Amino acid sequence: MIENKKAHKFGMVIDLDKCTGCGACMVSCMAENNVPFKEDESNKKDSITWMRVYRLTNGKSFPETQIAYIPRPCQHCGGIGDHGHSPCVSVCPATATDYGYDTGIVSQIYTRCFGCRYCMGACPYHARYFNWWDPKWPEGMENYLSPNVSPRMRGVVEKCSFCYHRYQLAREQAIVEDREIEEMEYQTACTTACPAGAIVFGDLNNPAHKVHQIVKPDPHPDPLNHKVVGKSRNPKVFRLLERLGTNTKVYYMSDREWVRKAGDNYLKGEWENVKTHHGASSSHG
Amino acid sequence: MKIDRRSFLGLGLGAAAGIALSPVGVKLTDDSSIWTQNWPWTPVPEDGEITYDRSVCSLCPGACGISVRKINGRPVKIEGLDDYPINNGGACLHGISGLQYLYDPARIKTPLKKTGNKFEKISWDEAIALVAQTLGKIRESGTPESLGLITGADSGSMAQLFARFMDAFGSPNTYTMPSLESNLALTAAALHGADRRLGFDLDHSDFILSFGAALIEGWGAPVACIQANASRCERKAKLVQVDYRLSNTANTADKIIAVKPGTEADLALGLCAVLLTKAQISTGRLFGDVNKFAFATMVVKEYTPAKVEAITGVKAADIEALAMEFIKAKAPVAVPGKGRGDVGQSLREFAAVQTLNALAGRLNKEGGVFVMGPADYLNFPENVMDEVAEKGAGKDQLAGSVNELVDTLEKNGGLSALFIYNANPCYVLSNPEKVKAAMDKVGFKVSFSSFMDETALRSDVILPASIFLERLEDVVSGAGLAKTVVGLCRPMVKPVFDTKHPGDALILLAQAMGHSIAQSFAWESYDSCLGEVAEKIWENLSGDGYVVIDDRPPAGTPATDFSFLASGPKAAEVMGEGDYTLVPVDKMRLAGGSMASSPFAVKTVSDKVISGKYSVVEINPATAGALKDGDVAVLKTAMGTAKVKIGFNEGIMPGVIGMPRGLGHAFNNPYVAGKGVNVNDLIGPVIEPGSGLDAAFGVKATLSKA
Amino acid sequence: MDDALIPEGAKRCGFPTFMIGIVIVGAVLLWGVYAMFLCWFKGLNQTNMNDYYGFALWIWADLAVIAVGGGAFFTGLLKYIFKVDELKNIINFAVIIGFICYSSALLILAIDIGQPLRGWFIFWHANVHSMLTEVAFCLSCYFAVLTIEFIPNILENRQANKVPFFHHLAHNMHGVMAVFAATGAFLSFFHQGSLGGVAGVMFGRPFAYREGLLIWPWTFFLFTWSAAAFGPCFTLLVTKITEIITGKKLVGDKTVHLLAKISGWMITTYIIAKIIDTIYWAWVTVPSMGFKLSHFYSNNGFYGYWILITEVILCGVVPGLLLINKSTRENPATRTIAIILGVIGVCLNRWVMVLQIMAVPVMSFDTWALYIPSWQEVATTILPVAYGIILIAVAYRYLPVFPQELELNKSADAAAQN
Amino acid sequence: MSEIENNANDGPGDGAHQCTNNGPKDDKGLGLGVVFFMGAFLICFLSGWLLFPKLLYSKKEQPFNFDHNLHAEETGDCETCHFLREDGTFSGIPGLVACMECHTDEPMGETDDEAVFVEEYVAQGKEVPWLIYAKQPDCVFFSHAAHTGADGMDCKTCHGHIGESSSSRPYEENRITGYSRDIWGKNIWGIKKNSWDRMKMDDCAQCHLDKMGHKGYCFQCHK
Amino acid sequence: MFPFCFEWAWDIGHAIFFGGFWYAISILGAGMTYCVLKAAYDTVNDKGGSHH
Repeated sequence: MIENKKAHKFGMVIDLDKCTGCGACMVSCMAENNVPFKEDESNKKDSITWMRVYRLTNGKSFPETQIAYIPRPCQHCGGIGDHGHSPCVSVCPATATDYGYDTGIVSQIYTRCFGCRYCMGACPYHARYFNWWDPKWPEGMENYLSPNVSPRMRGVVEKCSFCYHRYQLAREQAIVEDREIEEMEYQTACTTACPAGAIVFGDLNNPAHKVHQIVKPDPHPDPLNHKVVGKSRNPKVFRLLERLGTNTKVYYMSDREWVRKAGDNYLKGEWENVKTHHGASSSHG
Repeated sequence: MKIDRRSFLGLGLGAAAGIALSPVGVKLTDDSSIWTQNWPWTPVPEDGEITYDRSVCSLCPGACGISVRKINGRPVKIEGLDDYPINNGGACLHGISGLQYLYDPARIKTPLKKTGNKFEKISWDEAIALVAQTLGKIRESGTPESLGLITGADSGSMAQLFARFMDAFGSPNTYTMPSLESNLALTAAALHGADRRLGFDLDHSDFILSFGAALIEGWGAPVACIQANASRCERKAKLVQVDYRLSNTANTADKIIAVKPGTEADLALGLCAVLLTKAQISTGRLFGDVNKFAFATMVVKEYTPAKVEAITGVKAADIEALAMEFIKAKAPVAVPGKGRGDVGQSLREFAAVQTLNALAGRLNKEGGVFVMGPADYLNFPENVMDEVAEKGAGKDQLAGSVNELVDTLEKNGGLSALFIYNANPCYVLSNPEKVKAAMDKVGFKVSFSSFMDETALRSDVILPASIFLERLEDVVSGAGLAKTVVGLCRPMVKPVFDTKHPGDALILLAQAMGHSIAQSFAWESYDSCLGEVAEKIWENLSGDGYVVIDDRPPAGTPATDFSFLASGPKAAEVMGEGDYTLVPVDKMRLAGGSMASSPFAVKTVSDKVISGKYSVVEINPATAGALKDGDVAVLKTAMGTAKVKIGFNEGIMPGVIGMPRGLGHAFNNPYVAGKGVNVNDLIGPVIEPGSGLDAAFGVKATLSKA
Repeated sequence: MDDALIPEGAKRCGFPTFMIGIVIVGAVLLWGVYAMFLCWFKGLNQTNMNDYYGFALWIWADLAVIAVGGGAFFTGLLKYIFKVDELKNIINFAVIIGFICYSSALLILAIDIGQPLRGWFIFWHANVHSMLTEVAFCLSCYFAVLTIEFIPNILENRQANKVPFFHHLAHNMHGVMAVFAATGAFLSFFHQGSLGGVAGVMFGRPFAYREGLLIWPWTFFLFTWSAAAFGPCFTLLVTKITEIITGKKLVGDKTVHLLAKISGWMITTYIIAKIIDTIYWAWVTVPSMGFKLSHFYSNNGFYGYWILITEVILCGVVPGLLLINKSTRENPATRTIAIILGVIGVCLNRWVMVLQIMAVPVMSFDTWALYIPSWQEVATTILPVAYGIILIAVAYRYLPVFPQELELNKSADAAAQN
Repeated sequence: MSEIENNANDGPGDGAHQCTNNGPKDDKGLGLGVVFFMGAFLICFLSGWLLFPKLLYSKKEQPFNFDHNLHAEETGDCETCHFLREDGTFSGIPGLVACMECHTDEPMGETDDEAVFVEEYVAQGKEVPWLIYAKQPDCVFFSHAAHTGADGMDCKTCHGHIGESSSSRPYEENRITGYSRDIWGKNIWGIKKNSWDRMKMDDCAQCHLDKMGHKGYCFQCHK
Repeated sequence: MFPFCFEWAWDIGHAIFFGGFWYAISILGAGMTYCVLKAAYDTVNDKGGSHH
């Protein structure tokens, strides 16, 4: 009964002009998802932060310098043609990660994962993290752990789940009240934490949701690159590495052209074509 | 019967075949993998009923409303409280990681007494008796004024309770740690009269001129300011940032005015001069103001655009244009306070910026600056003061500010006992070595700290305080917010350790001391005390969790006294020699004041800020010389030497190097302490005459490859 | 002391000398075993791998030994299916080398995974779309094939062969070896290929990604081809080393020349395909994702164009040409140079396909990541080498590995006796 | 063929091979090997089947006996005690407070178990540490609301006739995994006859496949 | 890997993959079984040893 409804496609749009790089999303995520920490976390290559905020600059010198902070949760790729063939899901040898066609969320099952790390190699966003160490909390601190997210053991990969447990809880509530989930009932921890209100989360398939209204996802493949679907028809909105065909569900928004350009790789002269192209497929819409 | 090799072979093969044909192999393979899925050393959080409880965060002056998610009463997550008048559901990373403070390895778990160099556990009864006895002797000797108090906050019932104790004891020696709040109060006192607070109505301003204020990096009420900035973006209100490095605030600004560090006051005064000359602001318009003509004459003469250009490095034409843009805006406001605005500030600068607001007619206007009275909602019964108390309390303070107190103590001593509440002067103040030396001159130090921080480590007795999640308290908003909200911080969990509410500790202490002091503290507990003294608003406070005292512009225009600036105070000098000017940099992800960062917060910090055990200093590659990105270098200032890592940053003015504040803690929390250097170790205090503020915004430094 | 076990008529060094050698290499082996146990009991934090370098040194070693171990399947294919009878003189040794390589590869995989006790999930809960699943299945099956191919040789040990059942078993297995070899070739084709596919299917990694045929990226075919091409080089190299150490000629020139010739042609054809693939990748695949070739070879402290040129020209084209040319092939010095270059070339190719992939930044604001292995990784990577030396030493000493040994060393032995 | 005979007399050789070659002269040695083989086989085979399952599980008694039957008769259904909370989450085994809604400080009956309950738990305000037969591992998310609520499934489908039992059977815990034996099932091979004999992922998947046409996605049941 | 494994599906992907796998396994299994049985037979029937 629940399965038969139209599938959701949960996604996110992050306003990079509003993001202040304050880090509240990162911490909210860690606190929500029982992410462990260790004494020295300054080596960012082995520091587990499901939500990571990248800092990039326009490379100019003060006072012309500009910074953009790019919060990067798991991008929940739908893969080429959006058939659920995400870079990581397709390579996992033990089916420890799958693509939920009902939600568009890429799962990660820690008890199934045996730690081959192929998915990490396949993910260009570095959204996947390996538990190199056993998680360890200072004495007593394990008291704050949430039962809604299973703590991970050493030797497995973990990543952002779009706070799937919040969906599960919201769904249980909706079930007993015999109704559908409301937009605001299922929001990720990073979204609710963001003091700048830079993150908007919701169902990309639902025109009533704010995220849909901002992104205006194009239902048709991009005429320039058929691997790409769900491209935004909002000229200020872009995705990371869109041209690889990962078809992510995390969209970014900025007024600044150099920021939008930094979202992908372009050969000389290509950007000029691409930046004006957003409207091209809007005839469909 | 011959048992030979063949028999053993038979035995072995038989056993193997028998096992192979039984479920053992399959089951063990399966179960051993399931064992790895349920390792006993991986915690399994207990499940249960989910409830939400509301409270107020008092980690910083922001005073945000928080919602605490609990499982069977066990707190598991802190989030911003929706519809709370300060933070509207938002939260900052420090507040969200609040639960880490609850179980912090540096928590003080029982009352402690120092014997020799070691702390010894004692009971609460013993601890209270010990402190009461020592203080009793001081009173008996007739010098009650030799008890000092260093406290972090100036508002709310806890501050008043401590003040009441000092009064009842008979000492005027109460000192507040520098904060944005206290700096603004000092500014208001110099310009508008005593007992005033300043609030900046960023939410309604259409032109914010920030003099280095890190509006989205912890200035004032951090979440409220970040939200104000987000709404500013939506409203298309302009932000102009005067700064010498590309802070995140500068980054979000529409325009950056690059100034040499430490010359912000000169720029503000230059803008005032332009307003007085170009914008034809008649000094006569400033009704009731004191010394306005003297100020106008001085500023027009001394701060011509050309002169200001020479000082600040901002082009004269740009100064004029900025002034005109400011005055022409509908609701402009100028905001003082480099970084978070707590330490390294000068009254001259705060006053100059506030004067700009006054000249532009922005006092008590929507979108301007509110000159507000104290949040007057507490009614304490009259204090009972005996003769000793009257005499002692009537004496002069030992010093004008906590910085001056450190000086005085270090040189001459003067206090025989010291209370420290909500403050960590041995870390926060410039030149902590000197602070420690000054502390050592005090015979008996009582700390009410929750954590074994740098100052608690030097105390003689510790009466450990329950943290905000374990206690009831009224929390008043402040810190430059243009509204006054009293929130109720409620215990979310029973004290995890053998700690007490500092209010209860104080009441017990007062009662143990007997006599008039006990009469002044005749409450059963802090909780009953709060209910009584906050009776006026208690019903709403305990019901809604908060009371909005005021959120509209105060009526009328307050008078401004220009005497301080008219006297032509000089800018603080930068100490020492060197090619670079070292400035501390406030980062949102690192707590800078007496509260140390949480493990989560430290984890989020970039490797361009902390790298292993090193602090990374920002330097513009153009002035880095032979130093390369990532090099380990020796940083030398007049105050000290430190090993640091070099981090290239295009976004800092050439010749200026920035060092993150909030690192270099030295106490028992391996997740937070032992990382980087405390920038305060390298910057000497430069005490501003007239305000007692430590105006050292930076220090000259040299860098050489290690 | 162990004379009864040594093949009839063969001359071997004294047992004490032999044991001294074994003990020395055994010490290295134990060092590796110690590191292996550290990784198992303390976890992969013993390595310097990180979230950027999820695959590191020993995965390179894994791919490299599998590539060079390809000599076994290819020689077997030629000998049993294409009936190149001359190769019977080296097939035993090729199988032993293959056995060592594949057992090492499986061991490395068992150390490499974060949860060794769950390793069997790859079979039980197989995701058939993952190249790694294909690798695991085919690798284990092929290892079974190698074991089957190795067994007759073991049973030919002088003592074992006295047992009639063993004698018959060895004989019968020889009889149907063609079936096993065919199955082995089938399995090898897929796992060598899927190892190439592991990198080639990662469409999020433009450096690795290749277009291809159906579900197989071009790297799938290139890996199989290169393993077949360079595997015999490694067999010849190890044979040469064994000959030097034992001081004996073990394989006749005719066999060596034949295998070198086959290898040479395989290398040459492979390298042509590789060059075409590289050109197509550089000019078509990569630009379609917004990258220039130079992106992959600049702005970092290690990976420059040198690695591409070394792999393709110096260690690909050069050995190929040296081995197809009769005079250079039959000249021991140039032949040895060629086979050494070839082995380096294929190892370098695997290095690039494992490690450079991880180092190249993909997001425009990401940076190059380089990594230095920890001693535990180095030790566990050297472990198979030590194990291989010991196994070859034992096999050479006690098994009739080289059918031509007695014949080739008759005169020398006679001379020694005189 | 002298080789074989020599071998046979010398002793060493393969048991299996010798079995097929049982000449009367070496019957003794060979027979012994066979005896040892058979003996070891039988011992290991039987212990693998009979002893191992016993050793694998530890038996723990519940704190005191609980009469489900009696309670079910009193309350009329399962939901009175094992209810869904307002937010849709499942309350599981009732806590002391819930029990005290009916029970008082005084024993309600005269059984020893009632006395234990009152003296050891009610009087001391301690929760009863019940051992949960159906306890799933931490990685599992199971929505009772979705099954008993929306789908109207019967408790019995998964939990069997526990509501009709009048005594608590011992709780059996797998010593290696820590799982309750009810998860894997009583049968050592995990073979089941009734829908409630096992509570493994495969059982969930089977039912989902039957009812929904799909086994479901990982996150549906995992956290 | 087996039809009773959770991930098993009767689809083309599984058919090709496991078809190949079980095919190879059966060949190896059958081959080895043949060799062992034949060797046992040969041993009993005294045919060994004379071939070399």
